Amino acid sequence: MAGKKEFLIKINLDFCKACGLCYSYCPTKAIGPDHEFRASVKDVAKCIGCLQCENYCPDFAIEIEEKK
Amino acid sequence: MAGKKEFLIKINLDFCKACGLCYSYCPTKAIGPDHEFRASVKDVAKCIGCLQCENYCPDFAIEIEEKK
Amino acid sequence: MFDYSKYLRMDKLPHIWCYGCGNGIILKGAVRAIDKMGWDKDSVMAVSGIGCSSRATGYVDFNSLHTLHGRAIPYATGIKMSRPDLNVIVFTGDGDATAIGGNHFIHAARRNIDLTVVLFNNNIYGMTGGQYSPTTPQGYFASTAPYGHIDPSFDIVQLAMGSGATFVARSTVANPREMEKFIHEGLKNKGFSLIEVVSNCHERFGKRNKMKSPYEMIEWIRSRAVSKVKAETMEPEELEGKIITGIFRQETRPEYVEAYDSFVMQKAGGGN
Amino acid sequence: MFDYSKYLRMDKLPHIWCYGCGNGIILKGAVRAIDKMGWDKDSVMAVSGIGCSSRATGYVDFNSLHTLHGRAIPYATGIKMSRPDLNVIVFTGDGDATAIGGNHFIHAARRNIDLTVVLFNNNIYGMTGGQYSPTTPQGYFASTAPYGHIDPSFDIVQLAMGSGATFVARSTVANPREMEKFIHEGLKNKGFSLIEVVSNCHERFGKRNKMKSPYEMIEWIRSRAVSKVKAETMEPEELEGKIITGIFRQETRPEYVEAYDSFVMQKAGGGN
Amino acid sequence: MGEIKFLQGNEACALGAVRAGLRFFGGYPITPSSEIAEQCARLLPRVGGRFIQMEDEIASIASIIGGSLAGTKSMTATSGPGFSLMQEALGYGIMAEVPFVVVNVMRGGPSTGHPTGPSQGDIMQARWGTHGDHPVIALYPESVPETYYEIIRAFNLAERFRQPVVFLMDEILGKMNESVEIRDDIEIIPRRKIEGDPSRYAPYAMKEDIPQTANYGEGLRFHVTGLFHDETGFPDVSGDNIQRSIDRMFRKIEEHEDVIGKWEETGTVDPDILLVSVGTQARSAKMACKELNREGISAGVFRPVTVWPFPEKRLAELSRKAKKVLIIEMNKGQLADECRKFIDGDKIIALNQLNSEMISPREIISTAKGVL
Amino acid sequence: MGEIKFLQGNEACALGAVRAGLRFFGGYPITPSSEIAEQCARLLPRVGGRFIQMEDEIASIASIIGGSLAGTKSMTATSGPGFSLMQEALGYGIMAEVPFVVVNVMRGGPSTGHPTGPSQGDIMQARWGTHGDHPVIALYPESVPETYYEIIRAFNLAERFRQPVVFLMDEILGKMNESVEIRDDIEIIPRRKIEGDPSRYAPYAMKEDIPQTANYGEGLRFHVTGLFHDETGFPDVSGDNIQRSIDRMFRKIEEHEDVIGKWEETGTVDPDILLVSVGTQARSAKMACKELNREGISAGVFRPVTVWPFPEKRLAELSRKAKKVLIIEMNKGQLADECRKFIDGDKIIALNQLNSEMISPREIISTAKGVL
Amino acid sequence: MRYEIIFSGIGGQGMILCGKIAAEAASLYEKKHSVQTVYYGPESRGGIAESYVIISDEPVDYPKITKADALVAMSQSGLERHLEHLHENAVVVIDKGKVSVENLPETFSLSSAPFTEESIRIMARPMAANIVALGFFSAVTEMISPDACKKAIRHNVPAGTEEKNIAAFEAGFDLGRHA
Amino acid sequence: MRYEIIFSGIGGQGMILCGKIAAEAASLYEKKHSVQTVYYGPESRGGIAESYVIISDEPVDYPKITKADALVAMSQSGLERHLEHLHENAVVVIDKGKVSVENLPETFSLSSAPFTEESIRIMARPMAANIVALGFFSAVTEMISPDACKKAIRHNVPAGTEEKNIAAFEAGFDLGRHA
Ligand SMILES: Cc1ncc(C[n+]2csc(CCOP(=O)(O)OP(=O)(O)O)c2C)c(N)n1
Ligand SMILES: Cc1ncc(C[n+]2csc(CCOP(=O)(O)OP(=O)(O)O)c2C)c(N)n1
Ligand code: SF4
Ligand code: SF4
Ligand code: SF4
Ligand code: SF4
Repeated sequence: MAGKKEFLIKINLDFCKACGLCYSYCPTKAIGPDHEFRASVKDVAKCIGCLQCENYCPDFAIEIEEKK
Repeated sequence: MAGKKEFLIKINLDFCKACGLCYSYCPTKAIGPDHEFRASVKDVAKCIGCLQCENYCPDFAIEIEEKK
Repeated sequence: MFDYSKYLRMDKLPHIWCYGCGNGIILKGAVRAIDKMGWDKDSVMAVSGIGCSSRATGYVDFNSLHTLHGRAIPYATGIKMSRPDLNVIVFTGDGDATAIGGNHFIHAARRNIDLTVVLFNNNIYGMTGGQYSPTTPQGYFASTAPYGHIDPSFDIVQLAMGSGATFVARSTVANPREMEKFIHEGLKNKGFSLIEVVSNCHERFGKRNKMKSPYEMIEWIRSRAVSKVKAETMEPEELEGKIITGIFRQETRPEYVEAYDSFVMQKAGGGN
Repeated sequence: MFDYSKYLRMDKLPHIWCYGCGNGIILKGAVRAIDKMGWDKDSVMAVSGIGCSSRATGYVDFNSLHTLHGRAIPYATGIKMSRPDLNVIVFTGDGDATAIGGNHFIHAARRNIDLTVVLFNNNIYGMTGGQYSPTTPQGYFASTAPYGHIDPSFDIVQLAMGSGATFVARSTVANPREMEKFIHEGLKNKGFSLIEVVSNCHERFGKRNKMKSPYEMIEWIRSRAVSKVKAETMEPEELEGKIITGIFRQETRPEYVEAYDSFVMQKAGGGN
Repeated sequence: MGEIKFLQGNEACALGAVRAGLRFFGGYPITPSSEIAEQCARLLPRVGGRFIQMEDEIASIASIIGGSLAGTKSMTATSGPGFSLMQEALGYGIMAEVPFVVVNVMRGGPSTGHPTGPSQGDIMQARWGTHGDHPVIALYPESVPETYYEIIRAFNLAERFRQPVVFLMDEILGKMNESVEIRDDIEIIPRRKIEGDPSRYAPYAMKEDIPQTANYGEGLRFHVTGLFHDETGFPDVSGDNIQRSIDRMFRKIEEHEDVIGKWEETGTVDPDILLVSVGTQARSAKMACKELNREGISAGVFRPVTVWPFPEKRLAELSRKAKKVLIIEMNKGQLADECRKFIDGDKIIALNQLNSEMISPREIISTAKGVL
Repeated sequence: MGEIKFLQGNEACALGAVRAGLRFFGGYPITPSSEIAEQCARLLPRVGGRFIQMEDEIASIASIIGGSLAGTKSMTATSGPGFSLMQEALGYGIMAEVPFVVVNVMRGGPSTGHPTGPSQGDIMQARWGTHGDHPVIALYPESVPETYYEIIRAFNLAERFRQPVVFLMDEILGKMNESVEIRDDIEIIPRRKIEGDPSRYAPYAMKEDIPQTANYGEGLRFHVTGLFHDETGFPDVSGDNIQRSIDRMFRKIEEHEDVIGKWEETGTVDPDILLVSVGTQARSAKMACKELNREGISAGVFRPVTVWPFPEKRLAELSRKAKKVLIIEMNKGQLADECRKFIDGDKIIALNQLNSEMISPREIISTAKGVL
Repeated sequence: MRYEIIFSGIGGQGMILCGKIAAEAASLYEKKHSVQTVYYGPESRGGIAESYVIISDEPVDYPKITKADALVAMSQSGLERHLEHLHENAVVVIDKGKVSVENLPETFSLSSAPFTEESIRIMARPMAANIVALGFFSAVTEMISPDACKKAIRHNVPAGTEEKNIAAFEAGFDLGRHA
Repeated sequence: MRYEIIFSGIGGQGMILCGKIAAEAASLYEKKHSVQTVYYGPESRGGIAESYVIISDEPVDYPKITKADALVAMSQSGLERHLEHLHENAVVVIDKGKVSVENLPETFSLSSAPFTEESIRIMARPMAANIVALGFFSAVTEMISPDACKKAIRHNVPAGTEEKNIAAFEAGFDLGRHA
């Protein structure tokens, strides 16, 4: 089906330092801050796989995988 | 008299190291080497005051003065 | 999905860099660029000096060497002279490479020895607490510029070109994909390659200059970045304070060790 | 007739340089240029490093300082920071200023501190016996290049410009009057001035390269000198091995110590 | 009584230096000394002085030698790696007899070592780091107030003897905060102004072995070089001149040890056990000594403030009377080894620790009791 | 018997080094060491090695540390001013335990001093020049043939102990010509090749206190740093690790003094007067000793070849039996002062000279006679 | 009398400043003798960063901790690392919610309050938690008077932030008085 | 037997090479022990540049001059400077015309010939005066055989100049035999 792609957002909280870059750059706000400002998934369906979060995360803490 | 200028060639043999630059660059060969290759006046009348020798002498050993 | 764990010493993570520090973004770009080269990890040699950025060598699963402040390039030069088959990458900072290490930088560029230098330019000495570096912009504050900074900055790209580097490029952490591409181009060059990446240090630079968060700093960098193509259409006054990005030189000249082997060793009758 | 004795320590002559060494020609040009400035001798400060050329400071009747190999420029920087009213001239060699002293050279240029650097470029390390320098031309011989030299050379003019110098010129000993003029222009510039003078060392360079006499070497230099204006009309291939002469940059930017005094001291409320 | 300020050691160093007349600082940052540069950047332009951050440590020390020769009291500050880089120019300063101060805030070495850890590992380097035979003056205070006053003394000694002075501190001292009473009555030796006939002026003409060198730009156009030189400042590498020059340079310091030397003696007079220690570590020795005294043990502390020249005579004297000499250092025993030159080896007990922590009073006490 | 060559000291140094396996030289010229670089530029490319003239001495030593870590035996050569500049990186070599050789052909110092004059002024610097506590190996031959063989031993020691070795020469030795028999039967310790499982490899795992570090690019991707580090090579600045690391680095050298130490004893056995001297100066002592012996005076010569660690035990032993110990040096008495640590001060007579000339046999003889 | 205090935490929490303020307060405004020393890791941020304060009636010789009389811990590791350095009846002050206190020896005199939370409450940021903690410490130990602390705070915090920090101190002091 | 020779001159005259050739000749080709040491000033050119050669049947300890048995002087200062270093009946060889010998003690065995002139005569350049002098020295002292010297010359002069230098040596040797 050539429909909308779906993605998995993997966040490694052991690495995340709560810098906020990923969700600042997320264009759809699929991710956002948790109570300690670390990355957390807000609405996985909104993820369009642009990889902005992955590009900017300085801590290898977030990965986007396309669901197959 | 607006005639030909005349010059004095002063050579300081205590400073001269016999490099030969002055007489190599002298266009009229007013100066030339002595037996130990130091500068010596060959024909003072030939000097045209171009100051080539003075410019190139690395040893402050030769000076050209205009006769007044 | 890119598998960073292939190239990283995962047991050393999280790294020591501050939250949001651009160093991590650059390290990522470098790793992706190296991956594109398809090199055997054993053939890759990562060398760094001293500074926050220079800690990068501790995280990559290559041969790695953390040297002295400013001296990464001469160490790397010796490695290349000893093992020309190694792919030698230098991770360094603006202080490391252009303050104390400035001489080594220009001489390696002159020789055109095959090193790829990825220069993390955060415009400050991060590790020692925010003293001004040779690239701190005028008018900004640093711990040793409490009244505002007066030194003119190096244009590192100009410096590298004036010294004879054969590949020279500049990008920023605001454009990770471009940076990755430039690093990749640099790695492909057989000779001295310099990729300057303008980066953010909100801890030591930003906080003193009204940019408290990594995001603010990266956006400040983005706001000043102008591509080389665009810059050519702009007036000098408009370009003041701007960061011109792009590949500035990409040319082929004999590489140093190759020249040594093909000329000196041949003449001496050595060879191997 | 120019009275050199006004500026020289006559009791120190003859100097230690070899017969026909270009250093003497440059020293003469420098003295004449200084004379044109009409400065009080007490206000002139001559600083040098180590090398044949750096012995120049011993012969001039100014305040004079013979420092360490490569370090003339930072010593001079300290002098200028201490006494901005002194007219500080640096006499240095290609090895002194661009090998071991390369970093100081580019940083002083970057700062645009008011030093006039007269760089005696004889393309070799004279004093230590003829090892190659960063400007030894490729293919020539040196005591450490017994099979012919492979290093690309620095273009010192490019290096100074890439670093931010505000006055940059090159002449040769084959053209003493031009040299004198350029030094004079450099002295007039309030900021960092570099005058490179290509010179002859037949003892350590010439004799190894089929040029036994000072005259032969100076003529070799002359044969390679091309004025900037002429060079602009020539093809890159034609320019290979040539020495392009002329004034390459002459511009006005705030001088370092003046900037310090007018900005930092003012803000700090110091001043004097 | 003067104003009391609560200061960091590095800050006191900068403030004291400015008080002593510092007007030019050229430096390069390095942990744990950077606050000295930062304070100078802040303080100097307020008093008409200038600060510059140079491109490296070599340039830094070169710049202050130039600054000093041109008449301005000058200083730089660094730590181990930078101090190593400064060695060549430090030797130049000694050879050309230029007054200036180099601060070395010691951290853990060798090499990059432990940048944020304290150590006393550069004491022997301060004596022998540069090549060739040369005399050295090195001071090492124990507290923030002493830092303030000793840095002033460092400048005074530099001016008086025309000799670079090495000012040792350690990471603990540099980063420590304590109160300092800023007294008004401090002697400051000003930079000499020399006058004379330029045509006959000899910058290295001596008065009691100390050269009478002027400042550049004040009318006497003299020459300075790092080569051996004669009275006129011009090169002279004749054997006689070399021998004479080095002998005189040593004499200049050795014959003034009464002025240069300084130490503190506390605790029991002529003690059975003498504790020897320098810098912050000595404070631990002092606490231990008090406790030992309280317990009725005859113990005293000898603390050199001037580390080089080492106060050998006095320490030898005290050691003759003591049963044991316990030398306590945050290094492998550099001074303990040095003391073997003049203290009976059987008496010396070296207590050393290199784990980035000061040796505690408790350890000192138990070692002292163990050896008596 | 091998071929006999007539060689300059500097040349023998280069030839011996190449024989020992030198294949990379990074250097910067300086009188009186430059011939070593020049010979390496000529010799190395003939045997598939490489030479580079770096931009300064710091770059030179940095380059050879890199070269050595990448598996190539490496060396640099310099003189006082350059040796001072190399101190920081020399400390790195000691800390990171990298085998290489640094030659210092001593000239007159301090500072630029007397570039073409001999001296023995850098002996203490060789011990203490870099910051922080650190062990040192330094050798110092007396003749051209000994230079050839000792430089080979320097490389062997470097490889065996993974330690930079300082090779001292002096201007006289560097520029002197003598014949050398090039023997065939010389032991060369090759660079170790280490194999293992990359995922578990620890470059600083020890065997008798000596790290088992591989070469870069041979399949074990390890990390090297100048920070204190653990067995895996990664930073570890815990107090325990620092203490352990430095203690072990010292042990590595101290416990192998039987292999590292080397000296020569000539003249009367258990002499009344013991002449102590190193390098070319010792040859003058030997001539003096022969003359004294001829005159029936009980005299002997003790000549350390390994200067650091100093052969203290043996010299102490010999000194106990001697009435006087005459220590002869072209410096202000650096070793004489060192010897006070283990020789009764009353026995020590220091004979020193700094006029750029060797102390002659005549002076030694007359001093010896004067003190007996 | 020699009183030893450990202010422990990680980089960025401001425990070095906190110790400096305490020591300065004791020294300049209470006319006691005091010394503050520090410990910090080589990391730019996030490593250990703490300080030690000695307050005494006499000049302080040894400037480090022998046995601490009090510990203010803003991080779990900062508590655990120092348990062995404490007097058996030392005062232990911790940031409630951030630091948990299972298995703490009974002999310690433990008190806690949510310093970080309080800071967020007052200034919407966690930054002043150290000052809140100092206020709390001042109240529970009475080692340093609040007045002296407030003078030292004004002298040490960045210009413009004085009032906020004084408010944070007072909030902490209040929490302490009611603890 | 220990024989000490001074080859003295100024930079550029080649007296360092001259000594090296003599010492190598003695060592490699005459199987004696020999050492050559040098002295040169810091000037690039024109300063003192000379060498000392010790030849002995036994290994040479002290490599410098105690009392020289012979002096070859190519400059006036090179003669005068060394008079005090000579044995009272030392051989003194000088370049006639360049060096004058007034007031020389009678005990010396003086011989001279115009080395520079001879060099100019043979090769139109003064450069080989040192080799001429060596030939002369070899003939008058018989310390080193001409064959050994010639081997050492071939080994030490720049490639291509061997024959000219041998000719210079022989010219000097002839002058010496007839001196
Ligand atoms: C010889 C020496 N001098 C100074 C230092 C202190 N030092 C460590 S890192 C650094 C500057 C770092 O700046 P940069 O290279 O820009 O790296 P960053 O930390 O900003 O990434 C300095 C001055 C040192 N370690 N060694
Ligand atoms: C630290 C140090 N390294 C090396 C030297 C040796 N040295 C003296 S002059 C010189 C090079 C001189 O070259 P250059 O500056 O070009 O001057 P020139 O003699 O050619 O005029 C060198 C390497 C030194 N004196 N100090
Ligand atoms: S960018 Fe990375 S470190 Fe930053 S908040 Fe997102 S996941 Fe965490
Ligand atoms: S140029 Fe000068 S030194 Fe050369 S020969 Fe002429 S006068 Fe003599
Ligand atoms: S101090 Fe700056 S450069 Fe260093 S890790 Fe933190 S943000 Fe990055
Ligand atoms: S060696 Fe060369 S540079 Fe030096 S004085 Fe002689 S000719 Fe001039």
